[in-house]
Amino acid sequence: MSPIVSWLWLVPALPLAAAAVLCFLPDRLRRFALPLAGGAMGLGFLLSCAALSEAARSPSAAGVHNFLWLEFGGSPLMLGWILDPLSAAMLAMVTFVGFWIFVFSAGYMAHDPHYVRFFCFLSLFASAMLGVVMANSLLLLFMCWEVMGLASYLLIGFWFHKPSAAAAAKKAFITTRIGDIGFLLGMVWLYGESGTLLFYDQGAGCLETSAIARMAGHAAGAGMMASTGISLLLFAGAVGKSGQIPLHVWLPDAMEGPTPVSALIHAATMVAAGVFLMARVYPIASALPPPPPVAQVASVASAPNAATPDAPAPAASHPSSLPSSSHEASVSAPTSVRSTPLPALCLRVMAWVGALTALFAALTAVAQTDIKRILAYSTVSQLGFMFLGLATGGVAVGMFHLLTHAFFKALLFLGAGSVIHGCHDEQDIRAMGGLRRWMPTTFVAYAIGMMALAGVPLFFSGFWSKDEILHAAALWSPSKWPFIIGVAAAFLTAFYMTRQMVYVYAGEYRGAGRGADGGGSMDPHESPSLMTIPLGALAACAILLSVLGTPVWPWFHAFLSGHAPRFEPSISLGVLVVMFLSVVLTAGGIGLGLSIYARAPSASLADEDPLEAWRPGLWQILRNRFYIDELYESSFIAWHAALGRFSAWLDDKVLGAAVESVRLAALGLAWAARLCDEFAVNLGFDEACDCLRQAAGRISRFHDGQAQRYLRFLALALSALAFWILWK
Amino acid sequence: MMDWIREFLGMLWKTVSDQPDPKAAFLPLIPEEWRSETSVLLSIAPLMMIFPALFALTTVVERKGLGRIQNRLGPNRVGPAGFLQFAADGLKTLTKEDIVPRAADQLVHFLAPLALVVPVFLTFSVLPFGRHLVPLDLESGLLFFFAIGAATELSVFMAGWASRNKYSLLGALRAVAQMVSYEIPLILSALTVVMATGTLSLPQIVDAQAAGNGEWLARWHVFTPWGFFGFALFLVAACAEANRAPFDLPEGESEIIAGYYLEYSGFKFALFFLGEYLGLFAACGLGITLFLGGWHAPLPILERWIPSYAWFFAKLAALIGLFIWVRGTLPRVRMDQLMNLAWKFMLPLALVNLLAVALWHFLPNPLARWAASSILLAGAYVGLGRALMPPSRIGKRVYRYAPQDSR
Amino acid sequence: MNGLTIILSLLVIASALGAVALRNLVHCALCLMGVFLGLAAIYLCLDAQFVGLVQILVYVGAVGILLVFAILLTRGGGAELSPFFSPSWAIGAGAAALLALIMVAAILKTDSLPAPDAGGAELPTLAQIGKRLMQEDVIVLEAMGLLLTAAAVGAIVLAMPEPPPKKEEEA
Amino acid sequence: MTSLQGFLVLSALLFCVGLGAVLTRRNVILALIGVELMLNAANLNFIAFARLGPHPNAMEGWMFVVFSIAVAAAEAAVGLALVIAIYRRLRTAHLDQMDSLKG
Repeated sequence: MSPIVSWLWLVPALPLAAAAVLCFLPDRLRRFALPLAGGAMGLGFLLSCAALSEAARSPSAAGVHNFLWLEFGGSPLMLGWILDPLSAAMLAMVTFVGFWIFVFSAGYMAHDPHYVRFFCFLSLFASAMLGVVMANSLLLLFMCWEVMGLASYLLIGFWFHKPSAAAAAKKAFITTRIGDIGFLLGMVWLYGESGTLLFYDQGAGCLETSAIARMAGHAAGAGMMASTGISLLLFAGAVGKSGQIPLHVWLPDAMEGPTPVSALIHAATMVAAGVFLMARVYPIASALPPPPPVAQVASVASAPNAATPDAPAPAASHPSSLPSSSHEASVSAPTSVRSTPLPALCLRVMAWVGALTALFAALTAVAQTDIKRILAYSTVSQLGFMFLGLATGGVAVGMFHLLTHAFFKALLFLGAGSVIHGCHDEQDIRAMGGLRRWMPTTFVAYAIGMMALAGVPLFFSGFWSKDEILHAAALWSPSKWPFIIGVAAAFLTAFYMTRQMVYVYAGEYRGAGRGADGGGSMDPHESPSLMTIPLGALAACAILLSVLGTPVWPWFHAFLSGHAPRFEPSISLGVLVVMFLSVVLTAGGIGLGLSIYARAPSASLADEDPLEAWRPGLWQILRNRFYIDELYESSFIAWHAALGRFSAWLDDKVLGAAVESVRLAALGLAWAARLCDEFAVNLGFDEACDCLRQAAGRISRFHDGQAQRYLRFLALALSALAFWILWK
Repeated sequence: MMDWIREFLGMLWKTVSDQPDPKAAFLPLIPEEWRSETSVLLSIAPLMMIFPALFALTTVVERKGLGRIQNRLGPNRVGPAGFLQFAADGLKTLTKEDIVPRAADQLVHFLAPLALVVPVFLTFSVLPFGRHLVPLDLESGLLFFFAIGAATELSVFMAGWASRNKYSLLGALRAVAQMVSYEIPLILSALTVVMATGTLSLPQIVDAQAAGNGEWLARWHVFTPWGFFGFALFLVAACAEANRAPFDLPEGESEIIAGYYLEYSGFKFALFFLGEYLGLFAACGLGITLFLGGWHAPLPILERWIPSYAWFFAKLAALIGLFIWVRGTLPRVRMDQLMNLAWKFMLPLALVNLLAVALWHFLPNPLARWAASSILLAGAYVGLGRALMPPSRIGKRVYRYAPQDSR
Repeated sequence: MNGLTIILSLLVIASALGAVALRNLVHCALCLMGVFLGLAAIYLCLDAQFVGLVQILVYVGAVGILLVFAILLTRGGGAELSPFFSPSWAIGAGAAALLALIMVAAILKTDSLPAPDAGGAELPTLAQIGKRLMQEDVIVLEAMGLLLTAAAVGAIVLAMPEPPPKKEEEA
Repeated sequence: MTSLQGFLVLSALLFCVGLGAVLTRRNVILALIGVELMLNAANLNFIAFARLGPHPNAMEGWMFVVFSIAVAAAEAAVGLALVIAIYRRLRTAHLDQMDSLKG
């Protein structure tokens, strides 16, 4: 184990320490907040780079450091951290993006009275996120996961004096809790199955072959293996955290928090933690039951196209291995492991959920007018893409999109923050316009981010990562529908981003008349360099990252799967087809967007959207996010409220009546007791007291306070005693 | 008869020449039934002669010494250079009228001087004056000394109360309070020597201070840190016990005229005077015994040529000279200063001194015990002194009423 | 009992009677000192040197002084005008005399007193007493020190002048 | 009469004289003087038995007297302080006037 592994704990510990210090930093020392938090992140980034180079040198050997946390009776509970390609890449991404977002925040939040608190929360969040990334124990991961949820809650509700922010924070917290119940149950089940929560522990970890085989071979009922159940429960947690259908409702509302928070937590890192979790537990999620005895295989294999989860298959986790195996549909040779490679149930669920979320969120984004909400739905959509990629193409595909998305979505959010800042806290894109002239730097950076997101070919990282996902989906054997849905979502992505660009940056400035109650110039202005430099850094990454994942030189895939990258000048036909398709899609989406919106840019705030004019009904549905919130409101929440009302009624009328009757009974008893007391006990007692007092009065005459008189009696008694003793 | 005279002279010679057991040859001549009484008488008589004579001499020397200090002549008329002044004074007091106030408590008024002088004479009986001159070798001689010394307080009270005079009573109460207060540091400082030597017997304490074999310097206790401090404390406390300046508040002529012997005259007054001085001598003798090596010479060689009692009386004379010097030099303290000095300064210092002597006893290394007890005592002295020093209010002189620019 | 101790005993009894019967409190206290000194002399005669000297040091030097101070502080120095025996004192005197009679009679009559040592037993030396105090009885000695300290502090607190009463109490 | 009996008689008489003082005198200080006399009588008993008993080399009697003297000193200090405090409050030192505890 290299020394960097044993020092890896410093990466989350530094932001944690910074948070602890910031917690007590008085406001007059606010100038030290950024150096503290940013310095901790910068140091963490340097350490992460060292770790990344270490991991890149030997990608196949994961460094693990486990230690005993506490013991329950006889069973030890171990925690630990891990340095493998996955965690190394995530560490570098989180620290890098985090660092630049910290810098950006210093400019964005400069005038906030709770500046120091903000950095304290941010550092706490960063520490928890880093902990999630490098955890080698599901328990440690869960703990950091929950701390992350707490930090998210605190930051969404950072402006808690706004009722909407407070409500959004609460909503985010509660909604993710629903998923976390699944996570917790899955974790407990996993512990019960494998006896450990460590991922890798020299062959004894729960992600290593023996435990996987055990779990995959253990039927849990309802036709599922234990591994399937566990991974589905863990996926529930991921759904909650990553805002997938049906738990996506909190993520758009979370935009009530400050924009750097949206960039860091609700675009780049925390929401991706769900994807990361599934990537981490991918061995469980993709585990298939062991092959049945050979004699049975022959009988089962005779039934073609039977969707038997018992059928063995190699872990088809790499796109490069897919083309060779995908078209060998049915083979009857009983000796080798041949059949339709139907993936594990969990992967199928993931693929469907991801694809549906991608399309649904993209549709919703089309009809939004809040700049951050559009980006939020876009995030949901892209997270769906990631799950789709993870399910169909394996860890590398999903994770690559996660990384590229982190950079360009952070860039987009920061750009949006810059725009909001420049437009004096205006968030409605209809009130913007023409900002290209006012904010050129922001415009360029935003455009790069937008093209990366939309998948403009060749130079932008988003193109390559999304292309891989589509490719993997196209080759997915169980169904072609996720691919089709993904294509539609990709098209819509290009469309709504174009719409947003046009609204914000083209045409004339439409916000001049709004909110001009205060004095001074209400013209938009470019943001300070403290905010534009992070934009530049992230934009550079959004472009440069594409180098790592092209089909020609798939360094990232090789890195994650643990072998040396090799140069592949020849690209297979399937890849080219999909690439061409996505170029067409992007061009179509952008072109459609331009043709609708750029030809006649809306001149005033009150103009209705062209799409609204075209199909008002559909527009209303999209605009109201398919009425999902309302659906929840009228179903779950209404049921809940009804249950609450029933409980209140029960408490008030049934239990309350019982209590009341007890009270009345007690009152009656007390009354009787008082009567007894007053007329039976007291009279007798008074009489006794009187007797006693009179007697005492008589006796007390002997007690006249004359000490010598007492002593004389004592002396006489002593004499008598002496006499009796001596002459008895 | 000739035997008697010869043996008596021989006894005197043995005493003077520092030989052991001077009475051994003389006592067998006495009839059996009178022998022990004679022995006692032979021991007491020199004390009864020598110390009153020393008192007489001291009065003259003190008056002359004070005169020199105050830049005047002092007594110079009676006898050669005025040295017979004491005889004139003695005759005067003997022939003066003995006045007893009518309201006084006659009996107590009469008993008070006796109650002072008798215990003071008793205290001399345990002091070792020379190598073989110990009138009463008690096992607990030191305790005897303090017990008898404590009885003098009662006589002072008796004198002050029996006179039926408010100045007398005030003086007596002041004196008693002062003596009770200073008895504590006195006893505690003497206790250090008891802790170091492990005995209450005064001759044994003196023996403990003899020079060891081949040592050129005697082991007086005053040569140790705790002994030095103890001796200083002892001297101050003894000075206060004897009601001498600067602690002579009970007499305070300017305030209460003469304190508790205001109403005494003639020979009773002379007895008080005698008692005070004898008390001082006894305290000095105890100090010499405890700290200054008793009758030992500072250098053991000298003991061979000069008799031991000469050393004792030389030290006594030196201490008396010191007290005369102090009386001529220091002004009288105030009552609160007196009490503060006793309870807040000397008592803690004496307790620390006990700690120091314990350290001295238990540390084997001579250097270490020197250093430890010195540092302890110096620290306590400096710390207590600083803590008790009243805040200094010395500033530039301000003329409140004179015009500032009276040029 | 030799002649000296008989004389001392008579002196002690006389002083004790004086201490309880004299009118003037200071005379009583001085007589009490006589008792203490006489007892100390008796102790010395009984070879109890240490105890005798401690008796003088503590009783005459400390308790006696305390007594006369207390007498003066309670204005008891002069002759008392009011009756100095409490009412119905005869009962008390009678009880004391009766007790004295019984006890003296019992002492003279009894024959169960232990026989004195035939002689030859070593009396404890001062060094032995010191070792005993510092080794076997050291706990008792420490307790005694604690008791004396507590008594001194308590006496100071008790005898301290009370603060002047507050205005509300006067009203 | 043996010498031990003589001292015991002296002790008994001393005790009863002290008791008489406590029982008859009005002044509190006299009562305290009586208490001291009684304590001294007890001490004399200890000394007499220790010296004239069968074991003159045992030290218990001596020890008892030493501690008893210390206790007596403490008793006298507290007792006299109480007397002074009471005198300050009641302006009297007479026992028959200190009767505020009467029933």
